[in-house]
Amino acid sequence: MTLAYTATEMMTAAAARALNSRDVCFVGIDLPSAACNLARLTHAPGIKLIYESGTIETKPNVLPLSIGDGELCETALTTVSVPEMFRYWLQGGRVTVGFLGGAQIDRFANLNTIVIGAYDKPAVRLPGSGGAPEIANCCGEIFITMRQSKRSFVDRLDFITSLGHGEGGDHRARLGLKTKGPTKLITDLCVFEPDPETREMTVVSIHPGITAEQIEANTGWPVRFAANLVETPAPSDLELRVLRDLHARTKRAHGEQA
Amino acid sequence: MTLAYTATEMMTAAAARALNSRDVCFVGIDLPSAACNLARLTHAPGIKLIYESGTIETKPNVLPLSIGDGELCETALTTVSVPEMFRYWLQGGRVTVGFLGGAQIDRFANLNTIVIGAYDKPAVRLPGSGGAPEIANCCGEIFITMRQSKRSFVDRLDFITSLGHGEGGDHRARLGLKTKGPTKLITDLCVFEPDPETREMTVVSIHPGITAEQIEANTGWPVRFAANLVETPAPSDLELRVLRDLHARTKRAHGEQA
Amino acid sequence: MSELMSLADAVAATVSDGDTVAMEGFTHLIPHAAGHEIIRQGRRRLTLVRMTPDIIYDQLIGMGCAEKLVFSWGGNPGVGSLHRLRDAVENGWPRPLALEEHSHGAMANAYAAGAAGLPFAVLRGYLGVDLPKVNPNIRTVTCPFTGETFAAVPALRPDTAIIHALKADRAGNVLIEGILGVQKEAVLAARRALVTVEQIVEDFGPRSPNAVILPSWTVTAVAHVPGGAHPSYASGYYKRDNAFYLAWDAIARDRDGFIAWMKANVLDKGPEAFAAHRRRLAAPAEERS
Amino acid sequence: MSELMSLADAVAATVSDGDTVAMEGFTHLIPHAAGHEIIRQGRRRLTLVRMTPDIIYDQLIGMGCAEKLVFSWGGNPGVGSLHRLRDAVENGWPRPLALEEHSHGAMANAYAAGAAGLPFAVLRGYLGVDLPKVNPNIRTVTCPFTGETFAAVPALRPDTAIIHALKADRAGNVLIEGILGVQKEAVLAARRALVTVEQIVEDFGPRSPNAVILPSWTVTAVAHVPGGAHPSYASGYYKRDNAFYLAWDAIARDRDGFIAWMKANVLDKGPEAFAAHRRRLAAPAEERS
Repeated sequence: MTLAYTATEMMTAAAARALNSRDVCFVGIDLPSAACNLARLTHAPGIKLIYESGTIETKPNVLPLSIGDGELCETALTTVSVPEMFRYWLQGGRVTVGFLGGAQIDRFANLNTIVIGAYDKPAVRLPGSGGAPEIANCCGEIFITMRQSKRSFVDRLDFITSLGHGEGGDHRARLGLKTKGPTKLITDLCVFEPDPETREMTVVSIHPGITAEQIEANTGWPVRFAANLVETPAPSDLELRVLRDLHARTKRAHGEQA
Repeated sequence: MTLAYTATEMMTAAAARALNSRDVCFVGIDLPSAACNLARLTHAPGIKLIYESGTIETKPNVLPLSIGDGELCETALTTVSVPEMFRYWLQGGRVTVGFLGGAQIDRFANLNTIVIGAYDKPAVRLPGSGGAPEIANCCGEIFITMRQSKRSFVDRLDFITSLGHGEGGDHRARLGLKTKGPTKLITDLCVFEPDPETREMTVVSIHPGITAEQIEANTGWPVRFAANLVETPAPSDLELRVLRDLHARTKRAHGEQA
Repeated sequence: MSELMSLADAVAATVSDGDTVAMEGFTHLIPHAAGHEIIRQGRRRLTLVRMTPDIIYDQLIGMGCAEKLVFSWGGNPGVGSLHRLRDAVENGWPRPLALEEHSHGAMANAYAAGAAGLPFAVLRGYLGVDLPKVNPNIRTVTCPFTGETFAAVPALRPDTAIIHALKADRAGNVLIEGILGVQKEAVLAARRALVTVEQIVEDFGPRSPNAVILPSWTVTAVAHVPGGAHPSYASGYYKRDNAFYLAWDAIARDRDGFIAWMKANVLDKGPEAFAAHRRRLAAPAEERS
Repeated sequence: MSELMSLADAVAATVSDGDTVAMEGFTHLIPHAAGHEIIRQGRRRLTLVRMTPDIIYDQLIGMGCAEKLVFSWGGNPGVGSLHRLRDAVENGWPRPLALEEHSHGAMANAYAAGAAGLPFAVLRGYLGVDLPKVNPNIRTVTCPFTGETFAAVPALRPDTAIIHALKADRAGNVLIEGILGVQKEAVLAARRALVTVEQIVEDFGPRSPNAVILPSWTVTAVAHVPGGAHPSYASGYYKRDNAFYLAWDAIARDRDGFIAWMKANVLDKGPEAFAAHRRRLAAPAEERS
């Protein structure tokens, strides 16, 4: 029989499946971290995980609560300075997949993590860009994980923090970028991929039990669906067991903060 | 009684005396290395020695035969990469005194270590610049040690490898440099310092037993002598004992190559 | 040559009103005790520089020490917003806070350029985004060989850099190990540097020949403050106080609660308070350090 | 992921006629065995890149492998000239050698720029000197904030980087320790990388968390060649053969003597010959490594 699962587990499994053993991932905390380690502990044992705190080839036994948890350094092949991380490893083109997310996303997968409202008179001041601008420019491709809602999937961003496909089409190429940009947008409802021509993010796979109407009701632009639309395979029992063990270990290590 | 000494020992002692415990020195091998370690083992125990191989605060027990001898690393506070050495330590302005020398020098202490004759049709191809161009630009001041002869102390350089006082006067300042450039030229016959106005290297101190005529006979330009010319104090017994012990230890460690 | 001083003397010797101060530490080794001392000494009009302003700068900003923030990510990691930072930016309380906002890559490169004695840093980034529209310090340079355009930002050259490290030796040299962040670059880029340490040792003893060490002549003052990174951590000494990061959200949410907490835990206390946190969160020495 | 190969296979897989090859090692860890293998395989028209071309490039140049040299100091350290390099430059024997000449600082920055994915490096240097007059690859950039002018040189992006290191582990990761030189930057700047090592270990074991390690996915081929740095040295394994550096001056002084020596000691030998040098010059393991 198949175990019941949560929307977050579905997102995490879908993201993990997109990774393979040849990938070098620039990992953020929370869901991307869970997805990368799930991949490492299941079908992609050779995957290399890099966190911006400088830890290279880290194999954490529990998930980090912060980008610089001691666990990441203690289980890493080595740890370099942050300037070296951004210069030699990220900008040097060593990273195949970078994970991003944000408070707002548009149909071309541009992201906003800086401000809601006007920059100099913010309605809501968000944390800022972190490494997102260069991650979006320098990683071979970008996977975005976000929960869908009309508040976050918007027709127009208040501020562009990191570049997706810009205004679409060959915008990235016109800016001189050779990297692919966002190739997957994984949500709690479905998976989007860029249209080959327009680069607009298009639904290619819908999670089990989710309807096209639900997706449209939670998206701030008219959603395009791929012709060969499929259903996302539910998380397997193996994926769920490994992921839940990982979270359980993390809870034991960090207590209720995990 | 005072021990007899060689011209090289006189040069080495004169260079060592110009250093103090607050100095951070960018050291080359051979005589500069002997002078810096003589200073460290006598009146300047706090002096910090840096070699371009990346060794910081090294305290070699024997003189290195190469800029990257293991002894330098084994006795260093730490060893950094060569790019870091040139970026953070030399260009970063951390070095108070740099030592240089060369095949040719002119009256403004510009140096040539690249070619005799035309660059593209060389009469003699010399080793090249090494770090001299940036050492001459970035160190607080420069000490030059060279044996005098008309062949090496020339009216006009065949090639400018590293900047001394350029064409003299405020040439360095006009190039935007805030560092002092060559403040001492220590030879086997005497010590030169730049004239405060013209910046032409001027004899300020003559080694014992050396005449002005000898100096003129071994210099390729009309030599200027300072008004308050003094005699260089001979190497003290202490200086000679420490220096000779250092060379003896070096010979024991390296055999006949030392 | 660095001098060993009390934290109070060290801060008094290195931080003045109006200074540009960079307090670094990337999750690991955040110099919280030094931040508290700056607050106790009532410093004002500081320009605060930090890649990841988190609780340490929420406290300084909420207590009115800062007039400007140069940063690339401001939040309570894994928890949420910094309420004091947002109150200053959104409502000007207790005073307005000017922002100079960059990306992590730009900040890291700007520290490296400062350490390298260059006035600017060059990076591949900022393409197709809005930050250059609101930050006049994001400009461009053209490669003289390929004609490509790259982003340029001014080097960071703070008046004072403040970091927390594991050990200093008697000669005043400082050892950093584990997650290094930008601390070495911040110290080498600054005019003055203050380092708080967990431990003073006679000599660092056996170590990698390439250990990350700041020689005493690159540091102004060293202060021995066990636990001085709390609620951040010091590898091999104590763990990160994750519970405190969560608790901070409620503490900082309203102005009165924040002020009351700061009075009880910062203004009325001294650096020795940090030792108790270290004991409470003591970690076994790491295998590899 | 790096592959463990014989030196012959590793050189065949990474070096072709006409390639730009950087063989680095700053006094310590110079990859002499790999240089001999390139000579045995008869590579031609190589552009050789190295900060300090010494005996290793004197041999490659004298055997006619190179058409261009990119460098900043070419000599026999502490001994004198490189006779084969001079014969090629002054007399075109065995073939003309084009020179692209820089300073150490420019070369080190150019490798770092290559590793960082930038097409150019910026440095404070070359003021008031003649190298920019003879090297069109020394240009300038202007700081967009201060208006100051700085030297710019193209990034080094060799087709192949070749270094010698102390250890590789079974996974193909490479550990460098002691005098690091520009080896890490050369490998990260290159399209392909060949690393010869003194020792293959199961696992690097206890080490500094900040040990200088090249992950296997940055290296193309690893070859186990004990003694492979001779006459250079490998810290903790064997000492520098200072006597050989002195002897080289006579060996390389005339063309026939050089050719005879190369036939007897390189063409008619294999990498295993280096193990004897290691035994002869074996050093006690260093306290700190």
